[in-house]
Amino acid sequence: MPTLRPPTFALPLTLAALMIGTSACGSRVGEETAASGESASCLDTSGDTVKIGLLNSMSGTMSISETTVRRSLELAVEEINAAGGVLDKQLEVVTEDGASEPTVFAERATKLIQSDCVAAVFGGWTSSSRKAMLPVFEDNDALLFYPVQYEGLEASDNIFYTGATTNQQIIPALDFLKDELGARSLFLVGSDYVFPRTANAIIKAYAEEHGIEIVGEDYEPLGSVEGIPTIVNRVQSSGADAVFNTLNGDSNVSFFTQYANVGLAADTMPVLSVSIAEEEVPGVGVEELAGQYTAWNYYQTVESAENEKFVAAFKAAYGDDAVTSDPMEAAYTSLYLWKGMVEAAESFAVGDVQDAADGVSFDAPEGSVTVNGDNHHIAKTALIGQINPAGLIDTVWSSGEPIEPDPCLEDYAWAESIEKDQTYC
Amino acid sequence: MLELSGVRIAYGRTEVVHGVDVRVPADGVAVVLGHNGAGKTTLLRAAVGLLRPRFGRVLLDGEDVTALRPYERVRRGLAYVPQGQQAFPQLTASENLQLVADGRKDGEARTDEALDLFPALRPLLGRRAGLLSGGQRQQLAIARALLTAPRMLILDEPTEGIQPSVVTEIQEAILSLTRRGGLSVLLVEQHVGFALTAASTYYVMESGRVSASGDGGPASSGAVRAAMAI
Amino acid sequence: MTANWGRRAGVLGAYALALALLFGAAPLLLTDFRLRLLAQFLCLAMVAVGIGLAWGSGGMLTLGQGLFFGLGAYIMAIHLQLADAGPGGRPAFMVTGSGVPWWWELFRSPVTAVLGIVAVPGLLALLLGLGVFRRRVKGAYFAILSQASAAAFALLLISQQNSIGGSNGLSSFRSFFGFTLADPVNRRMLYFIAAGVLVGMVATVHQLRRSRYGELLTAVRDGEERVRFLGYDPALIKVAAYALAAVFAAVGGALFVPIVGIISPNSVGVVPSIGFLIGVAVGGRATLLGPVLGSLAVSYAGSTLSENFESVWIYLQGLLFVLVVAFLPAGVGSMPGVLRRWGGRRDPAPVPAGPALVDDPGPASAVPAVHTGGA
Amino acid sequence: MDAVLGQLYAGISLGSVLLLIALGLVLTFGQMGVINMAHGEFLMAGAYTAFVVQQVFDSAGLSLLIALPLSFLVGGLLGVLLEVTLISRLYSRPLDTLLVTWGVSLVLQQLARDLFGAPAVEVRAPRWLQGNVEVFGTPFTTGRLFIVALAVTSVAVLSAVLRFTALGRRIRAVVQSRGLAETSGIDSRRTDRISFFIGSGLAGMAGVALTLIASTQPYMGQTYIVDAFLVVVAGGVGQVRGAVLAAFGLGVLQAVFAYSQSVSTAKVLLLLVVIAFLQLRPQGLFSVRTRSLV
Amino acid sequence: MRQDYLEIRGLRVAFDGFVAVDGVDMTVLQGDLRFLIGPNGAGKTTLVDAITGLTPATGSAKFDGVQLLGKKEHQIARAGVGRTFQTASVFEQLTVLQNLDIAAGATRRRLGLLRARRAVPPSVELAMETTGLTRLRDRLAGELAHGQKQWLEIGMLLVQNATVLLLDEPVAGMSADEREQTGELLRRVRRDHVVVVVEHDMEFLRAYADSVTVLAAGKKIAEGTYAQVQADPRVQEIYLGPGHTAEVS
Repeated sequence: MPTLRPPTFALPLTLAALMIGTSACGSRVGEETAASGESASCLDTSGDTVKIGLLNSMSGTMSISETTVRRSLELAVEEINAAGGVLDKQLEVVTEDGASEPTVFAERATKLIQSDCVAAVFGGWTSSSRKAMLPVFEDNDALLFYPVQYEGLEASDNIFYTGATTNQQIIPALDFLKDELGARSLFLVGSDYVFPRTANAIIKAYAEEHGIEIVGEDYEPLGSVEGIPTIVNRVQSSGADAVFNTLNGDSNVSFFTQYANVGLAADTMPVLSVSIAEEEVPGVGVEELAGQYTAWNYYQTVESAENEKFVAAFKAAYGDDAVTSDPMEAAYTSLYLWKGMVEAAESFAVGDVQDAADGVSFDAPEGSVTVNGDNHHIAKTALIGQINPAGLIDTVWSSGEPIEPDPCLEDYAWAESIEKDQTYC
Repeated sequence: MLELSGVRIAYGRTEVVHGVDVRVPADGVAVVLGHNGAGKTTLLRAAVGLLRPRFGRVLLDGEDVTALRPYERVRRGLAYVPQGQQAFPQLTASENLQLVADGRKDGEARTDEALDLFPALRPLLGRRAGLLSGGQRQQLAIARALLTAPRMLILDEPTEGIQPSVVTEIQEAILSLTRRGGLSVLLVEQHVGFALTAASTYYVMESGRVSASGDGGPASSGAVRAAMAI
Repeated sequence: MTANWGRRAGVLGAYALALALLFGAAPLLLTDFRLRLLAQFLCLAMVAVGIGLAWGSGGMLTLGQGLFFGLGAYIMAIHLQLADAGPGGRPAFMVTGSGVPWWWELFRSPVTAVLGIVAVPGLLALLLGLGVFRRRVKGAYFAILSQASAAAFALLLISQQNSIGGSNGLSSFRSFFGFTLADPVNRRMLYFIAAGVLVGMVATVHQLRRSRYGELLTAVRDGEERVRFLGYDPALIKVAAYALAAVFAAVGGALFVPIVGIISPNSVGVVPSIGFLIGVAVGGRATLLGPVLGSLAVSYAGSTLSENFESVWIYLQGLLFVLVVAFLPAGVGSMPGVLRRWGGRRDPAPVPAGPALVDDPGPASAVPAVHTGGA
Repeated sequence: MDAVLGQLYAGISLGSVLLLIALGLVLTFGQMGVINMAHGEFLMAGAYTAFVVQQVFDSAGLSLLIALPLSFLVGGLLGVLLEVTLISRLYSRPLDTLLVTWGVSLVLQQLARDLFGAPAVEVRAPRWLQGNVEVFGTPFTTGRLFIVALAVTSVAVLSAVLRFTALGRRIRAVVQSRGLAETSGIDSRRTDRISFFIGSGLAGMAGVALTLIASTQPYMGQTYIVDAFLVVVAGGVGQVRGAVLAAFGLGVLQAVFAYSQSVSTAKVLLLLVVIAFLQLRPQGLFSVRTRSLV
Repeated sequence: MRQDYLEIRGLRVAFDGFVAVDGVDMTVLQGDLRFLIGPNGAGKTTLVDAITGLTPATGSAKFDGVQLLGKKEHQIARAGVGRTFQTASVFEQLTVLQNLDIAAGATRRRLGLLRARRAVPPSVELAMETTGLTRLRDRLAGELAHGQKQWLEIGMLLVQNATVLLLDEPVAGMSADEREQTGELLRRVRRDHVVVVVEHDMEFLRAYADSVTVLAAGKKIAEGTYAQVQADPRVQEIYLGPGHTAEVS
């Protein structure tokens, strides 16, 4: 090709453009950001509706779990709207798909806040999706309600955590294993990601304090099953009193099948799982799971008027086969808690809602829950359950009363050795 | 038996056969002579269906087979022994034959018959074809072609590159086949003498065209040599 | 000569239009959110430019660009984390161990970070490429190997919870080389940088394509053996394009981090690596602008469609792959030509597939082993 | 309990799974050079076949026995459908088959999601495949023994078919020289189609086997596809014995890594070993001089 | 002027037990237009493959005192040995000019590659003239006629600065006119090149060969002028066929 030479001028042009770009730059670190305060919200409360955003993975690997959360969120919206809305405004839902990708969560969260101008966003499941959204909510000064138990050690002003933090799930579970089952040695099995790793760090600190021996620790890559026989071999030869299981998702199928097949059973070496809820039970296999333990704050079998209503409404909406589980209940609850906060603040503005949050409580299906204004978690009752042959979970132990959330484990002396996120703890 | 009419063949944009007519009469033997690169092999490949001519038709026993795939032509009685002693190298000699005999009621009988033609193959049946000598592979190739009970046999330089002792064997086998009747043969050959001994018709190709043609037999040797500029 | 002038004017015009759109219209017309999205797409388009070079011009189907994208992104993320943590500080996420790994310290300085973003993936590609191309591994083997390398990289990241955040990845960046990321003005600046870098990459590829090197690369794609007999070592020619594609991917990854705010193994494994290819295939792998435009279009379509119809996008993505690659291997731009051909006479090859009836391929190895579509 | 024996068994059982999945690819990739990324989804289809059969037949044992041949049929038919509609147009562009079939796999995954829902479904194992057999004090789980047996049987049957039957001869002939096969009266396209049917059918059957040890969900195929191709490539394309060796080699190696290092780094190490191996020996363990893709 | 020559001693190529070239000796001097003939399968192409590094071989093949066997293809090419292929293998997606320019460039400095071509190198200009392709310089090589492609390949060898030219059936498929032009072309280049032509075309051979080497079944069976070779009874028997012997003699 003869003498076309655009790049020779394109290059200087590009450089020039770059220089214009960088010279017109904004604030540097340390300077006060003029913009961040005012960019906060484009929320329009003039009409008789108010928008909220639901952001869950409707596609990709996480959609298995997150679609159920979406359903209970939608159920709560319907109920609230039917009962007159929030501050006399009907809720208008904007839904987005997080596609099981943290980057998509961040992108869609930005869209919900900046383009759709929602009053609050409800959703997220994996820690990575929450971590991806966190800066978005902080930078835009918006609100996220996150409905899943997680590894703790975080407390952003812009997130309300309505699932359990570690001292409402892991620590009660350990207490149960130690006191009720008399376990003196544990084997830790988990998927290889942040929640199991953090949970196990906490468990190890706890074990050291209480004279429990950790006889093994193994991680299976998320979504993989290839290492399961090795893990089960190790578990079997470890002679542990019990197994603490933080495996997530499909790895559980392989784990429990193999576990049962090599002859291990709940009465000889019980497994306590913190990521298996009612909706996962059929996929893993009721036969393999029956008799094993779980730790949550809610089960479908919880006996309360609120729960009866919740389960009935859910079944009415999604069929008799539909089951309810802890994250679904926490999501359902999160909407009511937001409603409570808004009504206490008599305002949809983020700052007002944050200020009014402390002490807001709700008679949730799991029992009464109360928002802690300092760390934005909620006080919840811990329940240890045992999986029954019908695939539901029966409560076998309860903390009796709601446990105050302590995401940074400040009240546990033995937890000092654990490294914590300096930003929040 | 076989008729190629107005056949033009191109590789990509380059036409290499420019309108060729070749006829093989029933029970006849036609030979195509010519230098390398003249388009002989290309023409044969079109005749068996490995190439599709750009224009022109291929008739087998009066039926237009231009659009048929090679195996369909084989089932209509066309057999082909390609250039270069080709066999399935990882299959044993016997598998090479059985492959074709499979599903034929007369498979066993025909295998025997073909092996009678090349008795040297019998002790080698268990050996992988890739390990046979060129001459043995060529015999195997002809035997394999005969198993399909052809009425029309196409041979592409059957004695090229084969040790002289075996050449004679193969030539004799071909001659015996042509004399048996019921089989028409199209032969590409560089050995003019042998070619003309076998042929009832000859064609000389040059640069993708037929430059001369006529009746076979040793008498036409002079004309052929002149046409081929030997 | 007039034809040349016409073409030259056309090219100039195209560049001018692109610059006007990128630097003028987009920042003026788009909201902050859309602009951020566009910036994100531009980063992905950088990967596509590289793939266009390696695959389109060079015939190397790289199914593992996530590896290089991830390397660039993680190096940038490590630098940003350290910068946020302040001198001697430790990033917030490292909750279950103590101390910062030594290799993090390499990227504490902005200079080494920027160098690392270019050098680490570049050198790795050089090593991998030389190993593979020297042994004349090509075609499907190369594709599968590169795919396996992306898979291994993603697994490695996931297994390193404490040093690089495991499956959570790295996120929550506050600043970018001293500029607060929360400030919309700085976000705009990021967009301009991404746009500028992308234009620079396109210009580089343009220059390469018309250079002697570009001709040589095409020659290697179409006849590697032949090039060898001309006295060149094709491995070197290929590895250069492969490494450059790796660097482009890495730079795209590095800019992706401050723009999107997170990098996690989800963005670097097998699936996203193949995802990078859709845009390139749709736009036309062997053209200059095809990969960029295709990538932008696919990103945009993915974002809008999945906003509205969740599962439809997956179907569409799958069908796009099928239809474009199977029926329009030269990209959507080739549609008119293909339609014309379909309208005309079609002559299917009589022997269905693959190898011809030649036992000794001999110089047939000089015939392209891989069909890469029209130029 | 003998830990070494236990680990060896773990390795062999993983090797069997890999082998079952890769065996089909040996045919399709080896014979036709088709890089079928949707192979994993045929596996998924096989697993869902088992699920559907179980809805009809109550007895888990009976339904497993019905599901095995049926899944072969389902996988095979899907394969033939793919071959006829798309792949047959792409034989001259092997790399493009990779991309096209990737697109197909996306569609099939989403289709499975829309048909069966995103959550994993339960496929119950029959009573006789639960529990274990003790050998030298080491429990050999019967479910995995069944998979080992199925893999060994499949290899044996496939090898026998390839070696001793007319179909096998045709398949091998087409692999070695397509043109020569055609002119020997073999319909090479039909042979391709049959190969594709068998190869894809094997994937479907592997899917049923997987339901015994892993979850049945729309994305299950993707988990294995890269590994399966590595097995085929490492074994030498088109080589059954190579695939057998590579699959068991990789399985045992994974078990060794998992035991000596940790499960989570085992996979990374394994992939790195394979990549390094293929750099040293790009033709794989075994190679024949055919027109392969190298 | 120093005379370059190609010297082959005891060259042997074996595949899987099959010996394709079996101990061939051959010396070709500059200025000697050498033809290599023999029936199909005689090992002609394999011999060329071995010299150019495509096939591993034992024995010796030296040019300019440099042992070629064991070197990689591109190193052999850089040592001054160039070849063409039976089926013209030019880069179809590139123009004539680009094809030649690439061939001329193996020894260019690396960084120079990154620039576009500003002017046509004189050697390329010359090669286009020599091969008569100047008019077609901007045509895609894929669009050329068969003969033109062959000339382009020869042109590529010329600009490649190869001193040894190994041509595999350069006139196959050419018309009489084209053959003649090719022959003249070869005559022109033989003066400063060592030229070996693998060819079947007897007429072409007779018209242009200075000397002929005959191979059969991997062995050299005769060597000499056309007349000498033609008169050799073994050549007549093996190459021209048994039926031929009587009439010619």
